[in-house]
Amino acid sequence: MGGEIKRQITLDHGSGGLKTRELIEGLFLKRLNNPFLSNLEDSATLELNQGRIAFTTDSYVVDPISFPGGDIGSLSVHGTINDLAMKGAWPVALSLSFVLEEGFFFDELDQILASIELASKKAGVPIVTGDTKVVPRGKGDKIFINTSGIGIIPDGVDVGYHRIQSGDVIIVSGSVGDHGVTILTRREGLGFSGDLKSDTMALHGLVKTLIEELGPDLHCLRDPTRGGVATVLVELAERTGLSMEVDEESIPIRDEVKGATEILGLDPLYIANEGKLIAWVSEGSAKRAVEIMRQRIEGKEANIIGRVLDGKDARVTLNTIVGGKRAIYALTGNPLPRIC
Amino acid sequence: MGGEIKRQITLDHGSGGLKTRELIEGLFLKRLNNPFLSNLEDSATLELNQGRIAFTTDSYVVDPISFPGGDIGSLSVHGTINDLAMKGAWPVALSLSFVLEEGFFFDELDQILASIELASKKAGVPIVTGDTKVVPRGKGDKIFINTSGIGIIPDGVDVGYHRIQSGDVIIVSGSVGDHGVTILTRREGLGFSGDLKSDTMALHGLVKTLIEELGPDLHCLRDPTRGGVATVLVELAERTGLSMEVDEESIPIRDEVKGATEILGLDPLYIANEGKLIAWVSEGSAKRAVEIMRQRIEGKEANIIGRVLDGKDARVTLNTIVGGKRAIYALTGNPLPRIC
Amino acid sequence: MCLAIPMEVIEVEGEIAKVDSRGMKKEVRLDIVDRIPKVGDFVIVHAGFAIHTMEKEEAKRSLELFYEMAKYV
Amino acid sequence: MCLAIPMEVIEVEGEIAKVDSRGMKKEVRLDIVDRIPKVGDFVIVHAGFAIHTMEKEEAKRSLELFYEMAKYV
Amino acid sequence: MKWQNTFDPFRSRETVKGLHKVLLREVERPVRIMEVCGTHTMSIFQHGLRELFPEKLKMISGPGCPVCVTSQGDIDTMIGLSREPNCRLVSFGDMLRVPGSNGSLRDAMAQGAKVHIVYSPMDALEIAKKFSDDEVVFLGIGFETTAPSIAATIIRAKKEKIKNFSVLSTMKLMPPALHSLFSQEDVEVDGLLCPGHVSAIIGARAYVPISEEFKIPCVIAGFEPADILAALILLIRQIKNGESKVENAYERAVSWDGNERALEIVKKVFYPVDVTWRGIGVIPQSGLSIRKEFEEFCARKKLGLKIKELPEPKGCRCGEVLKGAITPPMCPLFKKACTPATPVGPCMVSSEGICHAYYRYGFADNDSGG
Amino acid sequence: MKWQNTFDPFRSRETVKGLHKVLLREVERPVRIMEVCGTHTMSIFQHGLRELFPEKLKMISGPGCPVCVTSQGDIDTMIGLSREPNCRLVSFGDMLRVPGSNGSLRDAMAQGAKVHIVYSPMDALEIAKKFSDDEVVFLGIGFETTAPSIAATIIRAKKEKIKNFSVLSTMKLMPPALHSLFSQEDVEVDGLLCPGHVSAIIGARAYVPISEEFKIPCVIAGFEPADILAALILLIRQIKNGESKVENAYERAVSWDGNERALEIVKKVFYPVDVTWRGIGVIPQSGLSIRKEFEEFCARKKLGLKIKELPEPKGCRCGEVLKGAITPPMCPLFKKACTPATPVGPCMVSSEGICHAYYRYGFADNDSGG
Ligand code: SF4
Ligand code: SF4
Ligand SMILES: [Mg+2]
Ligand SMILES: [Mg+2]
Ligand SMILES: [Mg+2]
Ligand SMILES: [Mg+2]
Ligand SMILES: [Mg+2]
Ligand SMILES: [Mg+2]
Ligand SMILES: [Mg+2]
Ligand SMILES: [Mg+2]
Ligand SMILES: [Mg+2]
Ligand SMILES: [Mg+2]
Repeated sequence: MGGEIKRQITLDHGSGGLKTRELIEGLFLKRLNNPFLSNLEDSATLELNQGRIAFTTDSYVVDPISFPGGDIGSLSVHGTINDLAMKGAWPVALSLSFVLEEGFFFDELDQILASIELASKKAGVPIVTGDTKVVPRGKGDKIFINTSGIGIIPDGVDVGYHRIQSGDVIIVSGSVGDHGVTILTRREGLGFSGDLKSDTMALHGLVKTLIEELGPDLHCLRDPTRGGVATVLVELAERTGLSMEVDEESIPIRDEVKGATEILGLDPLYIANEGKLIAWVSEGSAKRAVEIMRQRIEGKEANIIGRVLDGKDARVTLNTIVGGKRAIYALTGNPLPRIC
Repeated sequence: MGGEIKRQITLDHGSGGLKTRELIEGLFLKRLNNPFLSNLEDSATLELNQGRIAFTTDSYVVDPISFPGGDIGSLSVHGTINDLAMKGAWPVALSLSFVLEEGFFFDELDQILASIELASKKAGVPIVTGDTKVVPRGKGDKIFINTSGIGIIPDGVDVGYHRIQSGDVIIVSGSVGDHGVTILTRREGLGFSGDLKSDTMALHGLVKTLIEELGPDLHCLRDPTRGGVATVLVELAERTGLSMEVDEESIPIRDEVKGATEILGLDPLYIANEGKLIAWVSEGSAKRAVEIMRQRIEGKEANIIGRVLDGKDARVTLNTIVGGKRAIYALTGNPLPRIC
Repeated sequence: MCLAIPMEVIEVEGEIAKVDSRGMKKEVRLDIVDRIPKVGDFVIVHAGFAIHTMEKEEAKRSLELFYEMAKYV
Repeated sequence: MCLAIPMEVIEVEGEIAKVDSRGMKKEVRLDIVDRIPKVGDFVIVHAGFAIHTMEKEEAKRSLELFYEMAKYV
Repeated sequence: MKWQNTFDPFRSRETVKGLHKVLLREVERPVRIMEVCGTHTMSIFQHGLRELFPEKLKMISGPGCPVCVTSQGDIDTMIGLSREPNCRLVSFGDMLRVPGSNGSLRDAMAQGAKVHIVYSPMDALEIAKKFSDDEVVFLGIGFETTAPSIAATIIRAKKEKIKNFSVLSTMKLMPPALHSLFSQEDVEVDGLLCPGHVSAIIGARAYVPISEEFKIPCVIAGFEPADILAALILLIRQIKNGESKVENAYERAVSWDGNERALEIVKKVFYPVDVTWRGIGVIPQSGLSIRKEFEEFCARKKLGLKIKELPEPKGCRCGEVLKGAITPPMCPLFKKACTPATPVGPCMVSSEGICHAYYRYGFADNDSGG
Repeated sequence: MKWQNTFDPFRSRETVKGLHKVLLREVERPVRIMEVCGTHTMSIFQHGLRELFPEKLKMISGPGCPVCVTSQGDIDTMIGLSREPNCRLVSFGDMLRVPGSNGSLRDAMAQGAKVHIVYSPMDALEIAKKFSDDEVVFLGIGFETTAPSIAATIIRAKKEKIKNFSVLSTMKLMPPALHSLFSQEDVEVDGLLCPGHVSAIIGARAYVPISEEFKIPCVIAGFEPADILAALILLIRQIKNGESKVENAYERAVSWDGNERALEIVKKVFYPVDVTWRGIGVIPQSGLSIRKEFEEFCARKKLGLKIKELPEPKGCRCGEVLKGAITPPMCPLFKKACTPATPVGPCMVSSEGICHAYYRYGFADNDSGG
């Protein structure tokens, strides 16, 4: 039994009693303290100006919980901020709820909290309320995180699929597939190595600039997370009834992503991203939109990848590099590596 | 392999692809449809009037997931509504996020959704955004639910521990320990039976009435969930620095709760409630507060249980039935059945 | 030391009795009880086993004794 | 039928070669390859095994062949 | 509603008020009474009876919390066992947070130990059947009250030929402990409140040798407030009269001869051995070991466990507390290093442990235990 | 950056443009060319090459998707095996969603089956070591390309004396299948695009008997767009010239004699047997079974598996599709009852299945496959 004993979460840490308080005060508040949270009230009161607010939720169950470029903590902050930003909302507050597995290490939790702290500070979006539960060993998987978020939608801002129209230009803010391939190649057994990192990143700053600069010419925004770029395109084509086309050669894809997806027989267009957005912009503003994006770190590899067509058959066409065409369809289930 | 095959959740239902959509459209929307949710956008846009809003989150991991009086679904709606109500807020929107274990039955999920639907409709609080993840078998426990909530705090309403003062009367809205004992006695192995039901219930209607009728005489509200009545009292005594006392004989406790806690060597004051509140009310309004509560189903067994003392040593005293006194301390960890 | 609670017997079947305390019902084992109870008796239950059977009258008798004692002021 | 990708050999150690495709590195087994590769060769990798070793020149040659073919319009 | 009608009067204010008046009147000069049984300790604290006792009545808590008297070596053995890969422990809830020299069972669970909490030892057999690949070890703690149920469980295991079940017995016997306690110089007690449910098994008769040898009044008490007050009155009266006899104030549960059926079952499975009590040391013939006939269910033999007796945690004065030599607030660690969330000694962790009761229900930090 | 410089030109617009022009010019009258290999099917769809082909060139997809030709009986055996309590299956991702008569492996997982997805068969040995209480069965699907890696895995398992590992071989051989296919009346094909990686193992020579017996031009192709176009050009030219020889347009990977080392390893572990191909029926000597010397690793023998051949799902016309007799949109279930989310036949589930490719990449609902 030699060596230092690392402290671990026990069921008591989820009891709501002293052990829970010990955890919150000894660990969480050290990292996340702010006037809202230090109350330790179950709800946070927010003084908001009038106007519309956006409200979103996501649970994060990523495995492995830590990976090059981030961890489940930063992911859970960025993901929810991005969901708000995609509505044109300025994120103002996040909630944070943990389901911890009995036996999870304090050290690991603290690392994740550090990463949440950093992400929240960098983004300028406070976590204003939270919750912690512990489940017995074997009834969870180290840590699950839910973040919910509230954002304010500035007056006059209206982005959404209802504003997409024929002629709109489709822009992606950077390279595609980095997050999903990073996760995939870090799983046990595949034995990949390389310099690839998750792209996990908050995009509300980029969105704010786009809104300010493009005004009503910014029609719709989407973060291509689970299901990837392909799934987003298909979904919006179906929802708008409009056809769209994208050019394979204009889609930024890192070499490592190409390498891994070719080996595993996967299509990078179906791989998750966590720091990218797709924007539908009116034709006249498209070039400027790309320029604006490229001036910011979040969008420095932004590119026009396609356009909305006149056709009303809700199809998405990919113009392939070699000059061919094919349809893009929605993802069916989790992409699996294949050998044939 | 005879008999009908029940459909089960697979990993693909969490992929974000067609299988996920199938689940959402085939199951979730049937139950929960409303103009916000049918969008299937990641965030919901809420038109709010100006004013303060409350925002809360809770994850629900209760085992068993279904029990007399409710299930994890109704619990997750009521719990978050109650957290908002305890701030004096009128709940206007909930988020709903699932972490499902691979292999969880559609039927069971549908039952839980039905229960969420009912609870949400009865309470008049819509679920406006959601998320679903699936984790591999053995990495979760059937179903975890996170709900977050937003509520509007009417102008002039100010309830919170900062308003508790000496002389305040402490009121409980009904019998204590029903939920926790129901859960405990339904766990495998204990082999209890009886008519006890969880008290899971939304309390915002009751709170609204109290706010309207009592105005500023309503000082503070708390829902004694994990940790029970005792933990809430100790916490607020510590936070206010004021001493409080409660009278054992005035605390409504059902016979079955007494029976089970005596057998298992537990103290009902430490057992979780899910449809009860504790109110601190100025002395002059206390009797009226109880009358108002008793007129509503949520408070029909309301009772004055104690008072805030002049003492500033932050102690909570229990006046026992037999005429003795003892201190009440905060819960340490999960209450465990004992034999000695 | 040894938490044990009197419970009323509502059913007896072989080595098992169904017992009740304040409406909370439970099955307990009769392996070690001094005398197999009949329905309506109380048993003192410890760790899932009845350890003692008492007739209703006995409980009343001890209460009367205490009342008696209290009079001797 | 049989997804296989050419990868460049960057290390050889016993039955294992470290290979690279577009910066993504992997270890592959050499149990069944026709000829043990040397660093700088390409191997065609299927299901974690190298199934064929090709010298750099071979890849170029087939490309040149296609260029040649394309001229014959 | 019969149950309530029958038993609620034992804890009603009316019943208690009358007995309380008598008690106040009877206590004329300082007396020290030991309640041996942890369930008595709990009941006294929980019902706030300490507030009702006259100042001159000083209650001392004896070694009657089975968790509290379990030796450090036994605790470490249990926790060590929980860390064995193919071991699955079954325990009463009481043992879960007891600190070994290297964490508690609760901590071991977080590290991967498989521990089930049950209300009845018989539940362990179901667990053994369900997890047939594991050795399922029941942690047999308790006194005479619990021993018969564990014996019955072992007999049933034998009948059902369950191969992967065993019991780690640390069970203890009350009369030898009382004998040892009262033989010590530093124990000053005027009367003994005898444990109700132990007595239901061993009978009132079992206290006669003690009352005679040590000239100490003994009254057996139930656990309701009225039971305790009545028994205290009887004790005070004996003390005043210079008597030292055995009286039974819990006749509804305790007979003169005890539960002979249960005693026989215990005798069939166990035999008495010398064992270590925390803070007290080895007491001859005060523990129960499993007989040869049932040794296939003896975890010590089956798993070749060697109990290494270890020094008790530094600074913990449980030993003195258990003998009634000091009250918990007199321990320098009390409420400082030692709290229910971070217990140093087992008296702080068991909910019927005296330090825990003082912490949880007591008012004054320096309560001298009056 | 060498990799990209070397291989990206095979898929660059410039390279393809030139070959495309040649192909357009060469195709003068209608031709039907079969690409046997599913990876060719995938590549053609993925790169949008079908849009580039001249109308007169009709591509037919042959039985070269190992998942698609696995018989219903074999699939049900795999899924049945996954439901055995002490069985742990290891599979390539491809098999996961294939519908058996009673759900897929994915469904069985939800019901509690233990299934691991791997990229290499060798990974199964690590899993066997980790879960030593379970029988770890690798689902050996594939053609000649995959067989050597599975053979090498079995050899290693024997060397490492792994006792809880076995392989359920449903591996198949291409030349007997082609022979059987071209012997059938309803198969009308003018030329054969031969599978690149199977040929890397078996060598170009293996197609000589077929080209000679059936007078059919054979060209071995790689998987890049340029490879495929070049091979098609060579095929068209043979057809025009009335030739029927074997040409190798994938010389960088395929030699005349193939990978003799791999072939020997396969021969050491496996021997050819008659097996059932979905939609085609039993083809003599077209499958691989594990030799007696390695029979401890043969799941069929070790676990006493009896494969019950079952009728294929009602309405599914995979058989005809696999022979090139119809295109997927001609199946009445296509895009209706049968979609990738609810596949009826394996051709819809495997990502290199032809029905799946038509569904996923095709434009017209009634695309006749041109
Ligand atoms: S307070 Fe703690 S350390 Fe002191 S005697 Fe009690 S249990 Fe031991
Ligand atoms: S579309 Fe479906 S049912 Fe029809 S042949 Fe293809 S796989 Fe079979
Ligand atoms: Mg909350
Ligand atoms: Mg996880
Ligand atoms: Mg999201
Ligand atoms: Mg999103
Ligand atoms: Mg909470
Ligand atoms: Mg969201
Ligand atoms: Mg649960
Ligand atoms: Mg709550
Ligand atoms: Mg609350
Ligand atoms: Mg989401």
